Amino acid sequence: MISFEIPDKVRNAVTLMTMVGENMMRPVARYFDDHEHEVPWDYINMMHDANKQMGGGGFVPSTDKPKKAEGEAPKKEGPRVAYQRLAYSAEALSWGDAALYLCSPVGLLGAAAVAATGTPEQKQRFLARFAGDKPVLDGMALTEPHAGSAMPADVRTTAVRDGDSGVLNGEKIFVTGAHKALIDTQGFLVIWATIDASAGRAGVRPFVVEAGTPGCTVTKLEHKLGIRASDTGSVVLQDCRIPFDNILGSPEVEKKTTEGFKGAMATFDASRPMVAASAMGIARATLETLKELLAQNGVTLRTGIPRSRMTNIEREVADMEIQLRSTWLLILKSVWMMDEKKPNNLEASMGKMRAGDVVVRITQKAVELLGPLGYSREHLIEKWFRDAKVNDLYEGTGQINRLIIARRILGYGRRELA
Amino acid sequence: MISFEIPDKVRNAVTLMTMVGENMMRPVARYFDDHEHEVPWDYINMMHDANKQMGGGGFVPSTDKPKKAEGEAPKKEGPRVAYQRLAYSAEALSWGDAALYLCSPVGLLGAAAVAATGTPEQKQRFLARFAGDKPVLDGMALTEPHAGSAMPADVRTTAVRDGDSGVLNGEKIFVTGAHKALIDTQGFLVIWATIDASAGRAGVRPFVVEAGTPGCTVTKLEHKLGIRASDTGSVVLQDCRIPFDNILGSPEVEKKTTEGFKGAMATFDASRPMVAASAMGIARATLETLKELLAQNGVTLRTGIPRSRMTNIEREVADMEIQLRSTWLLILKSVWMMDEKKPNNLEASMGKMRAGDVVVRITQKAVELLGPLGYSREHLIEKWFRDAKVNDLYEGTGQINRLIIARRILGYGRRELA
Amino acid sequence: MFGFEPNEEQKMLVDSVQRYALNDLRAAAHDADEAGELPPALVKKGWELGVLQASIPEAYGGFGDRSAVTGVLAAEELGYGDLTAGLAVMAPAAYAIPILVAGTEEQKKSLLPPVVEGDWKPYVSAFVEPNLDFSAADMRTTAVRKNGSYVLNGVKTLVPHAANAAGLLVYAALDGKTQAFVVPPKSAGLKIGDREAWCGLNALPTHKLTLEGVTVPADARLGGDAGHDPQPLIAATQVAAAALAIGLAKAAYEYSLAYAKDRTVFGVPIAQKQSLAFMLAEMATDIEAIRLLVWEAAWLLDEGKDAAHAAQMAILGASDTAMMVTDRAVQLLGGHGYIREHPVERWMRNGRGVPNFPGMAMV
Amino acid sequence: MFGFEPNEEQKMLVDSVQRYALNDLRAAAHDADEAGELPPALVKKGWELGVLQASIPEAYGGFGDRSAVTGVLAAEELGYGDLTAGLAVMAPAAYAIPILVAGTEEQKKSLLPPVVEGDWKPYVSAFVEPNLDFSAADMRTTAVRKNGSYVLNGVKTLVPHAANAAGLLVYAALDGKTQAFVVPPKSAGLKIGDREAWCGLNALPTHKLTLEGVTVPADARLGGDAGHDPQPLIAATQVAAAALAIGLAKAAYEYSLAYAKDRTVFGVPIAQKQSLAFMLAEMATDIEAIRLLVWEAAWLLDEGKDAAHAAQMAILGASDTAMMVTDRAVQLLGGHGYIREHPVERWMRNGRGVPNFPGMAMV
Repeated sequence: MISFEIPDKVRNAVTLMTMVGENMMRPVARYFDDHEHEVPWDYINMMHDANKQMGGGGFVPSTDKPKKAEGEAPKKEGPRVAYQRLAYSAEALSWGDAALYLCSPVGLLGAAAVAATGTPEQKQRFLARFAGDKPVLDGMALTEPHAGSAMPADVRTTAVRDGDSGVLNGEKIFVTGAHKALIDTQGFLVIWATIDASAGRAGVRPFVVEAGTPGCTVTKLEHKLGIRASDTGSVVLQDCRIPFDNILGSPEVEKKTTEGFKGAMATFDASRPMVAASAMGIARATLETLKELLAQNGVTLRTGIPRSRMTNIEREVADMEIQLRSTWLLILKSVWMMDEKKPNNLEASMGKMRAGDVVVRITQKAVELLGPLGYSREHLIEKWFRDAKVNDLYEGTGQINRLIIARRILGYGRRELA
Repeated sequence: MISFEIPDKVRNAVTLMTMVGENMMRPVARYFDDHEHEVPWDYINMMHDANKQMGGGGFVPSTDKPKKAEGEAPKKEGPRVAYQRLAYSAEALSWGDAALYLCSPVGLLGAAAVAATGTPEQKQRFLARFAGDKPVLDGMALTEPHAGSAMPADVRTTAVRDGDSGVLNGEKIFVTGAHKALIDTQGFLVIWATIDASAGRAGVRPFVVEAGTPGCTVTKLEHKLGIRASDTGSVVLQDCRIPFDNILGSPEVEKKTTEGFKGAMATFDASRPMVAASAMGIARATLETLKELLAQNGVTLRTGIPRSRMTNIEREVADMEIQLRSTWLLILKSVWMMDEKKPNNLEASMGKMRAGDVVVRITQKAVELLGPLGYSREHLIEKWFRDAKVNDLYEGTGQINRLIIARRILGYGRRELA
Repeated sequence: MFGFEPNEEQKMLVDSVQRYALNDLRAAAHDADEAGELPPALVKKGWELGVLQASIPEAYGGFGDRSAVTGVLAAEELGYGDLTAGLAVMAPAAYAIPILVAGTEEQKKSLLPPVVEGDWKPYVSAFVEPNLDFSAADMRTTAVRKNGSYVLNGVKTLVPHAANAAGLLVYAALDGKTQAFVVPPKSAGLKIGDREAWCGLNALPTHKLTLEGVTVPADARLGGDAGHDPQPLIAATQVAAAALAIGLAKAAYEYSLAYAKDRTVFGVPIAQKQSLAFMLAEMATDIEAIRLLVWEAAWLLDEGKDAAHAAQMAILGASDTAMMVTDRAVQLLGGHGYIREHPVERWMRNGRGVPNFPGMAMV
Repeated sequence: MFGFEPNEEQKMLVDSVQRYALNDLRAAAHDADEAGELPPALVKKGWELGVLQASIPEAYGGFGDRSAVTGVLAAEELGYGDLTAGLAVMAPAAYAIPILVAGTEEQKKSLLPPVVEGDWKPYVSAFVEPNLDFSAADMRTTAVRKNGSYVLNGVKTLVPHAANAAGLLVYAALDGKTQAFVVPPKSAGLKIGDREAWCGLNALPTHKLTLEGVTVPADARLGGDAGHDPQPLIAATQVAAAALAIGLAKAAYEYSLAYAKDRTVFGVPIAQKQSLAFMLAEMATDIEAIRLLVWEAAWLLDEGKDAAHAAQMAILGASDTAMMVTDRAVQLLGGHGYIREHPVERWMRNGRGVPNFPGMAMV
């Protein structure tokens, strides 16, 4: 069926997250931009409490999430909308503030990886902590110093089996939230490492490394253009010993085959729409604020007129609306496919690529259209422009996503299209 | 010195060509678009007469062009502006009609190749005919059926030396003006062939094949989107025997070295600005007519206001003006470099690439901005849109030119960037 | 509940229209474009797929209920086959759907059966006007009440088959509000101009229509004395044109993708070049995203919600997509893209006109 | 005669400014941006290159004649080094050049020597206004004649060093026409706001300036009673900002090109990827083309011809180029582009502001 009716469950989440965004995030967004690396504990604690009150499962969908109180009747299962709700929540919180959103102790990219590819036992073990006493953050560590962008196939960090342990060695850079996951809270990172360097991409797997594990240190925090409330760290793994069954997925993933690699890669089909949704939140905040500032400054936006009668500003705003809505629908489709358990690899990459383009374009145009108001730190527009750009860079640049899409539609592998 | 003063000689040429464009080309432009493959003899004969009256040297610059009457005092040599005049002439005639311009019996791409790389003897032999009794057209044949676009390095047509003769075998497609050069007039084509198929690009050279040469036949005329007054033919060479010294250039070009190839390639540094200039003529015609049609329909274009106060149409027109002028200046610089005998390979490709982009964008936008008026065959706008697109395709697509520019600025060869 | 998949009934319809699009429309499009006319049997066969008939209830001669969503699914396939023929096949919808949506019971009863019963007949609408800033909500053609009648004055363009129309629906501004009127083709004061010539749409005869004091009775106004809200009609024709445009874009995308995989330079398919492969990736993504805008606007129409903004986004987005994608398709074919042997130049010519086509079809 | 090559004198100047740009400005830019201030010695050294002094005739304390072409050549190099510092070094030109161009003989004699003799001092201009549709030809700040004086009211923004200005040139609309007035920095009614914070330009202190009934004598108006044509001044400041922007774009282009050649993925430099190599090709071409627009506008100014349209094309084109090129430079660096260790994010932040910078420098 074709329908664009937002499910009630999702609508309620949006209402809640919008309240959080408006009241808890917008008022402090500028402060944490000005105070890079200061931890927004108020926001983190508030979100942790809210999450616990909502059942504590975190945001990440998992059919195996901690059970409700014993004896409670299982809820009648309606249509699955967990990923749809997740995307809407990421969007609404990023509408509040994308940098603070990345500090949410509710399960982000690391948790998404666990949820997408972990065994029931792993999901229980790693996701339960989001419902614990203290807030916990997570993250995903993929990029390494030698590689340009997130390239799973080019991982040099090694994981060597030693009995029941795995021993990790290597260095990760550009790890979003590394410090908060490993130092500020008792969280975890999903770290990509190769179980067989000679096997190329076929040997690459995700491992969970928990806070406090000896041999795992955060060595550097980056000073960034934007999303400054979120730390971006370097992580060095030196003989870092973890239980080997922290390798995410069923036992088969230990086989050094391309199939095992592909299974592990499914994590990106879940994480890309989250990143894309976050980008959309920034874009929507920018478009709404642009309209407000225009109205405050006496610029009227007429509707229902053809392009040939529009002003330049009207035309730019109309284009933004088209880009925003069409991209959001594309992302929605990709998470609907997740919920429906349909393969969504192509749609997830399309949504991520387009979201990166669109959020950059909308925020840059907004700065420009607003002249001195757009360029000034008196308003958040310039901050959103700085925050936005990361979405075209992290979790796969626009170019990487184009590559993925192109290979898919052409039926090509790395050999044909590099 | 930095100066943007148009030289008198060039200004006079523009005045003349504009008159031709206005009186001889615009009135029949639609007719010859509707009657594909009909030869515009009136235009051809008129241009031939005009050319003879101006000295008969054709448009192509050549310091070795046929001398004036004996005994006449040599003119004092001023600054060289021959290529600047050529570019302005191509622009002004294409402003009249780009399809008819391609039927000008004054020396076009084939003549440009002769002028750029021929020996004095060759220039005399091949260029003199433009001053003869009857009009003569010329062309250049590069593309072959197996290759996507004009790729000199991928030529399979062979030229085998047999005593003083060369014997050509192969097939060329998309030869602009093939029928007019070989069948309708006693003209010539510059045909690229390899003197050593095993040598790759190092063996590729330009040869002059004259009308009436046995073994050279025009086998097909294409039905095209635009520039319909100009024929586009396929040419089959079957044991086509020509004097071997029809190979363009000094004897060294016969050496099968990359140097020889590079020398021959210099022809493109002269021909690309001509193509780019022609594109600019279409773009300027479109922009001017767009403004006229807007004015006739009561749409006022204000000037001197910031973008934030512009209408959408004003902004589009302002952008067109920026694109048009900046691209034209870039082309002018590239021909000024030709006249100054400075290497202009990078600038020639930049001008061609940008001209292709700009003429396509301006003509497409004009069709759009004018609504039903732009789409209708009552005006020439839709024709110019169709004519324009060829400029992003022939004589090297936009992609090929990007490749050339990128190799240049990166210092890469084919090995590094393919 | 979100849903992004046509239901079974819609899938069956899409399949049958797609077969027609690929087997019949594609095969005929080149020659029709060159000859300047569509084979009548081709249009008849498309008509017999029953897309419009299935939108008209039995009470009015059809056999189903209108669904704009189903309509855009079908329209995309027609555009995928050949936009020109698609406009021809759908032309009667631009006459019938407004009557269905905005007509009085009596208008529906009397006007709809002749359209949907029997063969395709040129029931068409006169909507677009020959000014560059044409606006559906602010037309220059006027309707004035006079002695219980309406008097129409103005000029229309892009009226398909106007010279032999079986029925005409003319849009005009009545007190500044766009209203539709059923105008008998032989009305006094109605002048049919010569056949128009466009950049594309060569196979579809369209004409200028000049109305000089054309007088129609009061009940010729859709909705009778009360008239009708023009917005849902404007939205419905915008999404119809948008869906045709998406189909056209998809055709150009698929053709150029196949070409790029097939065509080799130096022994390597050109699709293996990042610059071309990335173009294709962007084309695919744009089509996918904008298609969803079109679906959403159609869904809003079916839900009876305000679709005005969504429909405008859909037609603007689909126009831009059609123009971008067809231009790139030509580019991907290189010199071959410029030759009329390949369909991409035709798709580019047709695609450039999309912003002007609302009013010519409806869902 | 066309000519596209600086003369010998210009080449020497360009060389020396470029050395300063690369050796001094580049080296200092990161720390200055983080600290929010430029080392005074840095600005002093730039001043001592004598770009402005060489534009002012000896009669007024300088040692040359103004050439806008020479000015844009120098400005490009300053922008190539660091746009923020470039604006600081050139700030006194925004005060002095208008006086030279539009001032009475007496104004030139009295006002210019203090500027160009001796060290850099914050002689600045107040031009931009804090409204989104600011227009140089239609300012909101007003000047009204009253009792042989002019009374100024309005708000200005982006006034560099306003807090310690040695001299101020304020633009205001007099009967709807933009005119410049020399305003003593300590005038009654002149309020200097707190230091402004922007997306970029962190190292340059700028302030809002509120004028509430600021009264200046009649001879404070440039050109005296007759006033002056504002267009050549507006054009001269537009081309100055445009030249700075081209320099900034060139810096970002060169840096990202070098990075792309150096950076390898799977052992291959990323510059060997068509998608990135083609980006660079387009960046290089845009810079080259738009630079020529800037040159032409400057040449028209020097020739005394109407440069209004050319200068507007130059600033619009250069703004767009700076924004496109710096965004792509960040993109070419991938994640590293987002880190403040590399200059490209700073260039992007500074580049985004270019449309607002006319008025802050002049050639």
